[in-house]
Amino acid sequence: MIGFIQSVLNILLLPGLAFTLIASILLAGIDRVLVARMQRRVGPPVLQPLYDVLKCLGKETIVPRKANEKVFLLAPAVGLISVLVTAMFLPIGNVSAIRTNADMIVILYLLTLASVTLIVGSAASGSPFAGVGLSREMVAMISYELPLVMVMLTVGFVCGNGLATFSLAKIGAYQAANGPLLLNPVLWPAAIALLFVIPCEVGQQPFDIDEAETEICEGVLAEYSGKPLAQFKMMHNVKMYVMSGLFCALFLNIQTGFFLADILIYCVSCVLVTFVSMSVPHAVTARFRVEQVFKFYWTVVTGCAALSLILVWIGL
Amino acid sequence: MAKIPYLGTALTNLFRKPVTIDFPAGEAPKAQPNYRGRIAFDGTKCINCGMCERVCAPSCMTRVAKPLEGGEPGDQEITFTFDMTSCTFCGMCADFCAKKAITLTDDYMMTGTQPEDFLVVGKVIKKAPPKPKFTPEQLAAMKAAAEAKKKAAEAAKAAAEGK
Amino acid sequence: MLFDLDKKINEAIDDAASKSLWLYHINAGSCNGCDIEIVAALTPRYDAERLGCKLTGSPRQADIVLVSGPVTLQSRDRLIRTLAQVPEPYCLVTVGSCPCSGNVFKGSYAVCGPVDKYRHVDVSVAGCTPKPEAIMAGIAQAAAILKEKRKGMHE
Amino acid sequence: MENFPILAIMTLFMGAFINSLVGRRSHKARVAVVFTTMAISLLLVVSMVPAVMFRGEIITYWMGGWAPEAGWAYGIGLEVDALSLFFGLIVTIAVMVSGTYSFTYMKRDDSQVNFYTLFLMLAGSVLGLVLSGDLFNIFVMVEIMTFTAVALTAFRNDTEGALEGAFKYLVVGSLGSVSILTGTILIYGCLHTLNLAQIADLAIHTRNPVMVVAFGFLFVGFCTKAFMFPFQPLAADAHAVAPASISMMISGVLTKCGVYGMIRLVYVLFQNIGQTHVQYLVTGMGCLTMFICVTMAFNQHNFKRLLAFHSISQVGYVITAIGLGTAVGLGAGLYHAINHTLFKGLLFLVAGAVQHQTGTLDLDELGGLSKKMPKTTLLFLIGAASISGIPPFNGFASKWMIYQSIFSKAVNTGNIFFLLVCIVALLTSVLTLASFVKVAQSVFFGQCAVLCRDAEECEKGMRIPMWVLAILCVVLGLFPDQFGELFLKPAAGAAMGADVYAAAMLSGKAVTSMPAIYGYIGTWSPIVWIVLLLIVTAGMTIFSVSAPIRKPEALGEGEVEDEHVLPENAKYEPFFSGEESVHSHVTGSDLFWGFKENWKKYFSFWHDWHSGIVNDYELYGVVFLAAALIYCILFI
Repeated sequence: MIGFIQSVLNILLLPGLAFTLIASILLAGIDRVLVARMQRRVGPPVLQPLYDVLKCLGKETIVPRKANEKVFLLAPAVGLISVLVTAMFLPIGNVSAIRTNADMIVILYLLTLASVTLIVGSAASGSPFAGVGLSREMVAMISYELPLVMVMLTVGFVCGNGLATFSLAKIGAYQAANGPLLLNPVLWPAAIALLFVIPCEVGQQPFDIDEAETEICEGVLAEYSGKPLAQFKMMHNVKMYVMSGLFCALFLNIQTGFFLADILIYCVSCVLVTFVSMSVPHAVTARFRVEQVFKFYWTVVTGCAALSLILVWIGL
Repeated sequence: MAKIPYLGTALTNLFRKPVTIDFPAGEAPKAQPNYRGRIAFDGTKCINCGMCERVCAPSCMTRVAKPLEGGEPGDQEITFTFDMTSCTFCGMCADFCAKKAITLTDDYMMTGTQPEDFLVVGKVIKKAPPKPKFTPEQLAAMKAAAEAKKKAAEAAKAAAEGK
Repeated sequence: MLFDLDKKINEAIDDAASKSLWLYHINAGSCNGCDIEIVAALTPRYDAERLGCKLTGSPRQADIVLVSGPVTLQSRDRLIRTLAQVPEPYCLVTVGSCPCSGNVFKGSYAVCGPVDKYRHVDVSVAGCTPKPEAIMAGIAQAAAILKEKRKGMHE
Repeated sequence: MENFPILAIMTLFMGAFINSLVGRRSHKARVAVVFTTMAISLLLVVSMVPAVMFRGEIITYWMGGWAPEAGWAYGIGLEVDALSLFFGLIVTIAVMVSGTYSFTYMKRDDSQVNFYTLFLMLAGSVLGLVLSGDLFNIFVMVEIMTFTAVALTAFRNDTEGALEGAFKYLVVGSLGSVSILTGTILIYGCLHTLNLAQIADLAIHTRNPVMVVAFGFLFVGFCTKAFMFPFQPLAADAHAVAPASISMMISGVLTKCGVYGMIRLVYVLFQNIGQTHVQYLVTGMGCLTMFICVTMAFNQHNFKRLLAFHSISQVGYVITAIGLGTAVGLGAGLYHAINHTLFKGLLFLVAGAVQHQTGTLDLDELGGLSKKMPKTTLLFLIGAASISGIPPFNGFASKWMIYQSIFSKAVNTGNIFFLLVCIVALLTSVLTLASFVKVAQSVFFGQCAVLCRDAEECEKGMRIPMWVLAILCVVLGLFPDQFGELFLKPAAGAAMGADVYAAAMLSGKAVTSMPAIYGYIGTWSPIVWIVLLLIVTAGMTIFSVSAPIRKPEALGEGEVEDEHVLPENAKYEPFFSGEESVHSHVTGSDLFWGFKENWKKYFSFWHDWHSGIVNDYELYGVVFLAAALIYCILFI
């Protein structure tokens, strides 16, 4: 029974729901402040994402005439839930809300599900901007899915010592045994590849070709207002937290003895990953064109991922 | 990889003070010298010649003349209203005002919700011109007397030359 | 609801309504003087993001609609249509003197009068290109009005 | 229980002939005859399941009582082990569903009697092929199947390209039949027997080149029947013109016969799946087909042609999984085979419903059907979600098992070839998702096209079969472990245990052994349900906030959806950056510009390769036959 309560508490509070929501809002806020500071301006208050989401909740929801109303309103809810459930799988130290022995594949599919709900929602909104936006989102998905899978295979293969594992618990145990994987030079290209994948997966500035305000008027979210928009914005924030959490789980899983230190290290490393992978590109480069994103991911990033896969394969 | 542009400056900016002015919290910074902002109208200098109204492109100024209550019958109280929302702040009125009654201050904070917030109103008191000492009839009479005297003088001079 | 939780949530949302202002800019035939001033307000020196401002691409996500330009004949229908597509509660802020009165173009056959004819203007910022600080002051004023509007919605 | 197999096959054939007698009188008589025959055969096959599947027995039946004498099998035998019954189940379920669907779908066509006669003969021949234990009997059933399928493809000969598609299918299909026949003749020449069990016994010992050539011929023959790499344009042309229920039969059932033949050939007859070169051949073929067909499907303009290419690429998945040679791989392949029949059948029936209502299948002309046909849209979403492997549906479960089996095979053997196969498999699933997003956007969502203005929901008679398939898709997706235990393990065991198969046939009863398939991990533990519940309730409390949802009032009857809306009341018009919203539906063909831009050369090469000329396809077939034979001679 205690085990049951323990796992329910795990889900509800710590690595689960409450922690995810707070962490994702703070992480998104810190990201915006860092980008602002890099442009030498003061930047919004750290809780700005919370205000954005609350304000959107308060606004009126307009369902356009050409939209398919049920799918239009349901898609954001499914997207948010799928991303929140993904966050359940991420371990802090070695404690994670839900534990299966094939976490990575579930995470991969739930992230795909989140992108698919974004696509189906925008398809249902019946606006031409959304049509173009969803095709760009699909191209982005095709481009980052390949390197993401290769990195997961590499890490799974390294930590499996023999039989490849997809479970984050085993990866955590392996890293606890012989140091976080980031120190292992063979895996540096894989880490770089994952760092490149994160901004495109989340839809952050240089790669947010699906919600490009200037080109296609908020593309995918052109017709969204009010509560569905709040859910999509919240999904964007939680995805940012999930992807940096995934990087920490795969490469930076430092497990000290007691839990509080783990949490602190986890938060600091999440902020660091967000800074390196999302804030710096946002402040430094402009938005990519559609086929540039595709060409960039399938040549440079896949090259890095393949390099480390081959190195690991040869048995280094 | 090609050198990523601005990466160096971006990272060093992190540790430098942001350049943002703390305006909504602090007070607004002063505008540059001789900035053409809100119009200031000095009613005492104005002689109501109307040059500013003629020269104003968006015709943002209206003049209303009303007889002054307390003054003598001929006095006028002219109210100038400058509508800031239709002014282009070109400063033509200030240049052409002979008496330099209109000046453009450097107050640029012109926001408001009602139209009244944008009106600059000035009053000009115009004294009636002094009443002439003689009424027109008296003038006619005086003129007629002057003619008569001149004619009498010429008649006398003609008589004198005749002698 | 239990110990008036929904009242607390509504108060939090009213407060958030004045802290997260998404701007949507409509150029109703302006000479682009005010447009670059609006964008200048987002640059590091003035940084409207401190008030929570962010330029959005679609009117469906707008809280504050900035209109610049004297509503030319061509842009009249488009202005009305776009304003109809913005969800309540939102504020209309006119930037520069053209939208308020048509400035030097007043009375021309191609100018369809001030924006006030089509929808009540909440805040207007005068100046032929108002300075970015003036625009930010206008936005701050609009934020306060937005809070009242949002409170009015759920009373 | 003995003669259930022959009864099941005979009822279908007898039903075909009775229908041609009785069916002329009235539609009701026709429906009665056809439905009862299908129901009886389904019942017979299902009643065999407890014996064969759960207890592992093997039912053997000798036609005409010609039992084997002195170890030599003279007569034609039917042998039903778990593998045959598994495919038997697939066949009968698909036949049942597409039969009931075509009752309403074919109502407007004339000469329906011939349709149902051919349909029942197709069903009978396919069931016969799957249950038969004799190689020549398999060839006879293949012939009947091919000819009935060709006739049914060209059934609606008024549609443009129907006769041409059927002709192409006949010509290139006969190449496959000829190669199966030559293979059978060569084996008979060598081993003097046609009985599968006896061949299985003798084939291991006789290692002469004639057997290798026979293997090559049979391999190419079954590749043709499963429309593998060089033969996939065949399927695309045939599907695009066939009526929907027949397309479902072709893609759902005929391809499975090719897969069944491949499994029998490689696991039971020659038992040479152990050699890595055979694994390379089979997995390579599967991988090649998978990738090429999904990229070809990517820029199709016809709904059914796109579905056809997808069905071939999913069959490529199945063949890849089978080529691994491990029990897990075979189990995953079989699981994906039945899932593919279910969701592909569902998608074809949805395509049929769309064609039935709007009259066209061109992706560029359709649009916005979700408002007119909401139920069909929901069915389409279930089918599309299962084929692209979205979690709760069955596609996800079987694709996951396939990835795990490929990846563990790659790790165990340390062979880089299988790692590339795994990456190609994952990439193909993303491209499948991409093309179904394209179909969803251009057919169901987006703005309503001119053609779809007056389309309304299809009749209930068509929707019931679709709901049966959709429910099966969901059920199989939610309980993969239980399904694996009950069906996959015995089927894989039967395929792996060739000696048991031979012993049962020749010398009486034997029980199939159960290999260890570590199942897919059930994440549906109670904790997951609590999480979902809590998140939903949290969501509800947030939504209690008072913010109205404004919807345009529904159109009164008689009012038509007017394009020109005054600027004042444009609140519910889509945002068009101020302009009046004209009809501008983003169709499928101009999506994914970024992706196609980079791969221009690749796409144009394959576009020319599918030239549509029969002798090109025949040429590809013969070249492939030659290459396969050379490969077999060199390596096996």
